[in-house]
Amino acid sequence: FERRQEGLLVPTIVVPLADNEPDSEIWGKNFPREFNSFQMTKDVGLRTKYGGAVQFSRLDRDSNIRHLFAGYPFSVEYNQARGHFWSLEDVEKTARIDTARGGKASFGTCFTCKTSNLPGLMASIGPDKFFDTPFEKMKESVKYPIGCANCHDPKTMALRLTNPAIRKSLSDSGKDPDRLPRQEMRSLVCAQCHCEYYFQASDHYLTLPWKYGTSPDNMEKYYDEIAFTDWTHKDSKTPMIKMQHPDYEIFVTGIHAYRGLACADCHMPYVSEGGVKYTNHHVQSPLTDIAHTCAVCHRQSEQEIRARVEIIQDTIWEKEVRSSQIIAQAHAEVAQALASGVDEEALKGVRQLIRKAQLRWDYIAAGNSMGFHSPLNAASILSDSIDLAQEARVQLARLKKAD
Amino acid sequence: FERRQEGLLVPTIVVPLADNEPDSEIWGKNFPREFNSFQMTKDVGLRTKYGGAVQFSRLDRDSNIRHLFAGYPFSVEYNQARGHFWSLEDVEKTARIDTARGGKASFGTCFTCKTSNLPGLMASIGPDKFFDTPFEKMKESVKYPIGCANCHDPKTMALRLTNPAIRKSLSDSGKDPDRLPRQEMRSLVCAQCHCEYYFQASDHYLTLPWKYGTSPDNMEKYYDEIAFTDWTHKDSKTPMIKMQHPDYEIFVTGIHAYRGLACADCHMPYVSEGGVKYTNHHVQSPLTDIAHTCAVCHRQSEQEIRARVEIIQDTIWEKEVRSSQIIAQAHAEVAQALASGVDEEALKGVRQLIRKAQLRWDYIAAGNSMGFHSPLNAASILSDSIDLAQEARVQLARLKKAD
Amino acid sequence: MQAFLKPLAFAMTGAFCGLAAFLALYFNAPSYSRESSLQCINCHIMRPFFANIDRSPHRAETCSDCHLPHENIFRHYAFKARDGMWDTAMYLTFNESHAIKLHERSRQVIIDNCIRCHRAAMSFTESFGETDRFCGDCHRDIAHPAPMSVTSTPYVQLPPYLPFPDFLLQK
Ligand code: HEC
Ligand code: HEC
Ligand code: HEC
Ligand code: HEC
Ligand code: HEC
Ligand code: HEC
Ligand code: HEC
Ligand code: HEC
Ligand code: HEC
Ligand code: HEC
Ligand code: HEC
Ligand code: HEC
Ligand code: HEC
Ligand code: HEC
Ligand SMILES: [Ca+2]
Ligand SMILES: [Ca+2]
Repeated sequence: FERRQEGLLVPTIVVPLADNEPDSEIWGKNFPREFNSFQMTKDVGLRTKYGGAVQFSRLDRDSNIRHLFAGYPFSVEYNQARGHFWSLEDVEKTARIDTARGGKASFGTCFTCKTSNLPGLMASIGPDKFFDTPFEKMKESVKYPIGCANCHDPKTMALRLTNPAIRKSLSDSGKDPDRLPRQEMRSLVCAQCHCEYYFQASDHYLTLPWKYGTSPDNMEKYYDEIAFTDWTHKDSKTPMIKMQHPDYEIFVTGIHAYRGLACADCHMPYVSEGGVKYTNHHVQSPLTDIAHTCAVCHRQSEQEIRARVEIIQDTIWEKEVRSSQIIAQAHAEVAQALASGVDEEALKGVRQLIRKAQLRWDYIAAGNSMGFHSPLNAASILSDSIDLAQEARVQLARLKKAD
Repeated sequence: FERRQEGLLVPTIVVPLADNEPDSEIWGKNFPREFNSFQMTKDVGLRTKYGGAVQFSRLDRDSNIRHLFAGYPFSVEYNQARGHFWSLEDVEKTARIDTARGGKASFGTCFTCKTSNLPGLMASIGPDKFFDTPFEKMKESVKYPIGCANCHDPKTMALRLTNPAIRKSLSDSGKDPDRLPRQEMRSLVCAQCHCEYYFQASDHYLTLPWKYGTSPDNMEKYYDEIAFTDWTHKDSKTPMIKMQHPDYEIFVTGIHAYRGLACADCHMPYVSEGGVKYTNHHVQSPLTDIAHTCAVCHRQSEQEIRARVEIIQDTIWEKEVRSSQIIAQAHAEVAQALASGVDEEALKGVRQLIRKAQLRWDYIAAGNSMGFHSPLNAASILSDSIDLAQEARVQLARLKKAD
Repeated sequence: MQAFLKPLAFAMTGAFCGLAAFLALYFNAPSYSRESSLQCINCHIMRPFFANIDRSPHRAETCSDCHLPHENIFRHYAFKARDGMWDTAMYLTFNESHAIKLHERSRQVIIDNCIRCHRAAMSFTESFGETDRFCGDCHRDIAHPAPMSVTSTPYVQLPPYLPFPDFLLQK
């Protein structure tokens, strides 16, 4: 009657798991609660003010984005992320790598963050081959979306890092990827994929630009040092950098990280079902389950907590759209200058400013949580991007005057 | 029978207090602890990274400020604030209202926030006369710096609002200044003076621009509606607005206000001396006494708390200086344009942008706590001021090209 | 037939008393009447709250010192019965929320108890209305610091469920 036995349950491994077992369903035999909650990432019902599992096109939400990515597949299709269940289908179906729909053919590297086959493939065919094989070819040996193998050691269920890119970055900075404190691992397992990356030109290796640090300035220093450019802007011919979801890099500068929280504290909270406690693997926007995520530390009403998050997000959204608007103007004004015969050499400085401005805008726009992970830092970076884009327009206006 | 009445000890007033008694020392006879701690605002020893009681010149800390206030007394002398004890001496000694040292003669209105004689004078000579009498004349009947009479009712020691400007703003917005919740009063007693204000041109009445609200946009809407200008900039001839310490207006947008804190929670915390706990009246930077101010709610180390505040303040300071730099450039570029014969009419739009940009910069620069009271809001307002100042420079550069 | 009835009745009552005694002991019934934290932590979701108190300046205080009214014996048990009923109902139907919220009536009981013990420190400032604010707004971590949920102290060692009331165990 006092549900005493509930407190004493220890997880037992019944069905033995092969090394790097890709099929999460087999893992689920041993851990039904984690597996069932994991399957719920299939649910695409809930939408919050700026996030949630509903897939909508980001190109429609802010029309400037199409101009900012002119000449790059992100201007063709770019959606808000959904649950992990859809990771494989979404990468295989996106127009971005479908030459028929204006995309650019890609390589096995895209699969690094989309499938639980990854650890197995890394062991079997090795990174060289995996990263170099064309995407369409690698498709054949990839069967499952993100799964237990991405984050867990089948023997001990301990968290482990299976993504080679983050393992390399960590060891480069003197850390042993297999011997990190548990609370750090509860963030790093997410950082495997929720990070800024680029494909090395030569061998398409997935690499993280973390050499000098994870702030926009430090990433820019690295990209400039290796003279890296993702694409040349169609209209302004500016050498551009594409930022992808630097969620971890932004999060570590926020108050929650400063006070010792990990991604899992809000995105994979403890829940008790029928008295048994386990980690909820339904990874989603925490605003859909405030009672389990925030109320544990913030004893205010759900309405009060949600309202405060939306005040933060509204402020960041307003700056994000204003920044993309100015950058779009800058690209257009350079294009006009080119049409009216301004010489290339003179535009070099203006283009540098546009490259810097868009890198910073994208760092926040591609980042998730609409600034909540680190509100002051997000506002400060967007303020820099507005400053740089306007500086470009001032110098351009002067240029036209001078000639 | 619930022995609750024991707790409702009414303060034993031993030495009777005359109505509006200006001399705090007499109040101190009844409340020695509060009075002794209040006297400690005399202490000018402690300096924190951006604040503290040490008086230093703000014109030296950011050299751009002199250009931003060209043609206005704030470019002559503008210091960091010190303890309440010095309020009277500092206003009487400042060059800003000393015509001999480049200041501009002022009125009794300056004394509204500098002396415990205020309630008495309001009762005796009344606001019309008080606000209209020249400063040098009113000096004779002002003897004490800020004191108990500014915030307390001598009969019940309850908090009360003695400043006519805030009483008027509150009643205009439908609130009764004498019947407000205690926790709100623990902020409003400070808001009496730590707020943006202006002198009404006609009768020098102290007035708060709160009609449409307390954000920079709302204050601007009010100032534009009454076509108010503090001064015309010496170089760019722009009609300027001077913001003064909108501490309350900024604070109410922050997370601490959102969670129900008042100024007194951090600036006048409880301290226990022996068995008795009382309100510490040594109003100062909370970073000089983290144990009593922050650590009650934030059980982290003092070092950790201070470091986080400084991360916030560094971010805001960097943006504040960048914004003042661009605004100074904009003023200079307009001055050059004037010298090279650009017609006045064309400059109207550019000047509007500079006025807007500097109003927002000043809203944060004149505000205290270097953004800590509301970090995201401060960064967002500074970002707008950078945006507007650069937009002014773009339009100006285009102007020169056109003629 | 009658001869058979008597021993049957006797056996029945014996079995019944034995069962009742066993149930009472198993459910630690005696503990429910007395003032000890052990009675509250019979329900395992109350254990994280005990874990924090056990490691706080209030380790000498029992749950009921703060959570039950102490004005008089009637109000004490009336409140306990009412609160207890609610909690038991929620508990048995697995309806407890992950981050349990305090009822308003319980908040006032807590304020009264804080003042009951800390009257000395409170004597002066209390008369200026500190009490209209919840002590826990500032003393956020004095009792159960965040993070606080039914699962927030997973492996903390707590006193075992005692099948026998402690007066039997005291050597
Ligand atoms: C303090 C709680 C907290 C922590 C810790 C946290 N997040 Fe978030 N996260 C949020 C909130 C709140 C949102 C906004 C959800 C929304 O707008 O609906 C969010 C949104 C997201 C989203 C977008 C979800 C969507 O709706 O599409 C992703 C992806 C994400 N976080 C990943 C991470 C990663 C990776 C980490 C660790 C590096 C992390 N989060 C740490 C609270 C947190
Ligand atoms: C380093 C890990 C990683 C790599 C490599 C990666 N992605 Fe993603 N991808 C993510 C994460 C994390 C999300 C969800 C977060 C978001 O969309 O903001 C995502 C989301 C997506 C989505 C759904 C949302 C959208 O953008 O429309 C698509 C489609 C996608 N990726 C395609 C690709 C393609 C194509 C490639 C190869 C060019 C690729 N991904 C490489 C991590 C990665
Ligand atoms: C995105 C990374 C990720 C994936 C994918 C993932 N897990 Fe986990 N898992 C975690 C984290 C983080 C924890 C918490 C670990 C901790 O707190 O020590 C966890 C904890 C667990 C635990 C420990 C008991 C508990 O609930 O706290 C089990 C068992 C588990 N996961 C099983 C699974 C299964 C089965 C799958 C596949 C259906 C899976 N995990 C997929 C990240 C993941
Ligand atoms: C193996 C790569 C990988 C790992 C590891 C990973 N993610 Fe993701 N995540 C993705 C991809 C890819 C998507 C986008 C799926 C889609 O839209 O197709 C995504 C989507 C999300 C979303 C959006 C879901 C929604 O409902 O909007 C959230 C939130 C999220 N991830 C958080 C996390 C957190 C927290 C962790 C660590 C506990 C984590 N992710 C670990 C690749 C990963
Ligand atoms: C494990 C504890 C914990 C969890 C879970 C948590 N927070 Fe926090 N939160 C903190 C701490 C600690 C602070 C810093 C202030 C303090 O020390 O009390 C904070 C600060 C905040 C702030 C004020 C700082 C700012 O950025 O404005 C907001 C808002 C906030 N949290 C919202 C949330 C939301 C929304 C969630 C759920 C998605 C959440 N928190 C989950 C512990 C937590
Ligand atoms: C959450 C705590 C907190 C609250 C509440 C708060 N402040 Fe502050 N205040 C600070 C901190 C921290 C500083 C920065 C001190 C420093 O930089 O040395 C500060 C600085 C100041 C300063 C400048 C002090 C100096 O060093 O010169 C003034 C004036 C001030 N606050 C007034 C107010 C007013 C008026 C209110 C209410 C409207 C208020 N504060 C509410 C924490 C707070
Ligand atoms: C509405 C209240 C109010 C009025 C009216 C007011 N002040 Fe102040 N004054 C303050 C506050 C609050 C501070 C401290 C905060 C700060 O300096 O940021 C201050 C600080 C000062 C200081 C010390 C710091 C400095 O700026 O050098 C001087 C000098 C001063 N005031 C002069 C004046 C003069 C001259 C006038 C009349 C033109 C005036 N004040 C009118 C509220 C007021
Ligand atoms: C800047 C405004 C201000 C001034 C000036 C001021 N007080 Fe206070 N005083 C307060 C605030 C705020 C409180 C807290 C009221 C509450 O919490 O109800 C307070 C509380 C008190 C109390 C209640 C007991 C306690 O300590 O909490 C006494 C007595 C008191 N003040 C005496 C004085 C005396 C004597 C002086 C002059 C030396 C003085 N005050 C000047 C703002 C002020
Ligand atoms: C009667 C007007 C008035 C009131 C009421 C008032 N202040 Fe001030 N305050 C001033 C003036 C004027 C100064 C600047 C004194 C100087 O530099 O000469 C000042 C200075 C300060 C400083 C800087 C002290 C230092 O050591 O750097 C702080 C902090 C401050 N006030 C906070 C508060 C708080 C909190 C309250 C309410 C509890 C409050 N003030 C109420 C007028 C006022
Ligand atoms: C009466 C309680 C209380 C006091 C006193 C207090 N805080 Fe807070 N603080 C909070 C609450 C509540 C939050 C919001 C997060 C939460 O709900 O835990 C918060 C959030 C914060 C945050 C995170 C939000 C942000 O802006 O980054 C910082 C930093 C912070 N406080 C610093 C301080 C400092 C410094 C002081 C002392 C000058 C202080 N606090 C005094 C209750 C308090
Ligand atoms: C029968 C199991 C059980 C026992 C024994 C028990 N509780 Fe609870 N308690 C619960 C449940 C279930 C809830 C959550 C009720 C809800 O979510 O509304 C709860 C909620 C509470 C709350 C918050 C809700 C409220 O009433 O304000 C307090 C405080 C509390 N318990 C204190 C105690 C104290 C003190 C004792 C010992 C006298 C105790 N509990 C004994 C199961 C129990
Ligand atoms: C020092 C006094 C004190 C003692 C002893 C105490 N509590 Fe509490 N309790 C509090 C306070 C204060 C709160 C409200 C915390 C808050 O809401 O910030 C609380 C809240 C709770 C809640 C509601 C959940 C929450 O976090 O608000 C539960 C359940 C609870 N206590 C159970 C217990 C149990 C069981 C015990 C005995 C192990 C106990 N308490 C002992 C002071 C105490
Ligand atoms: C049953 C009596 C009792 C009750 C009820 C009680 N306390 Fe205490 N409290 C004590 C005793 C005894 C101490 C001294 C413990 C020590 O100093 O080791 C103490 C210590 C404290 C301290 C100083 C310890 C520290 O960490 O600073 C604070 C603050 C405090 N109590 C606040 C509260 C609050 C708030 C409440 C109401 C939620 C409360 N108390 C309820 C008896 C009680
Ligand atoms: C405005 C915030 C605030 C509120 C509300 C508040 N306190 Fe305090 N209290 C404090 C501060 C700050 C201290 C620190 C005094 C010290 O450490 O010298 C304190 C100290 C104490 C102490 C002495 C602790 C020691 O170390 O000696 C006790 C006991 C106490 N409070 C009990 C209470 C009780 C009971 C209530 C509710 C009636 C309450 N407090 C409400 C801010 C508050
Ligand atoms: Ca990239
Ligand atoms: Ca003004």
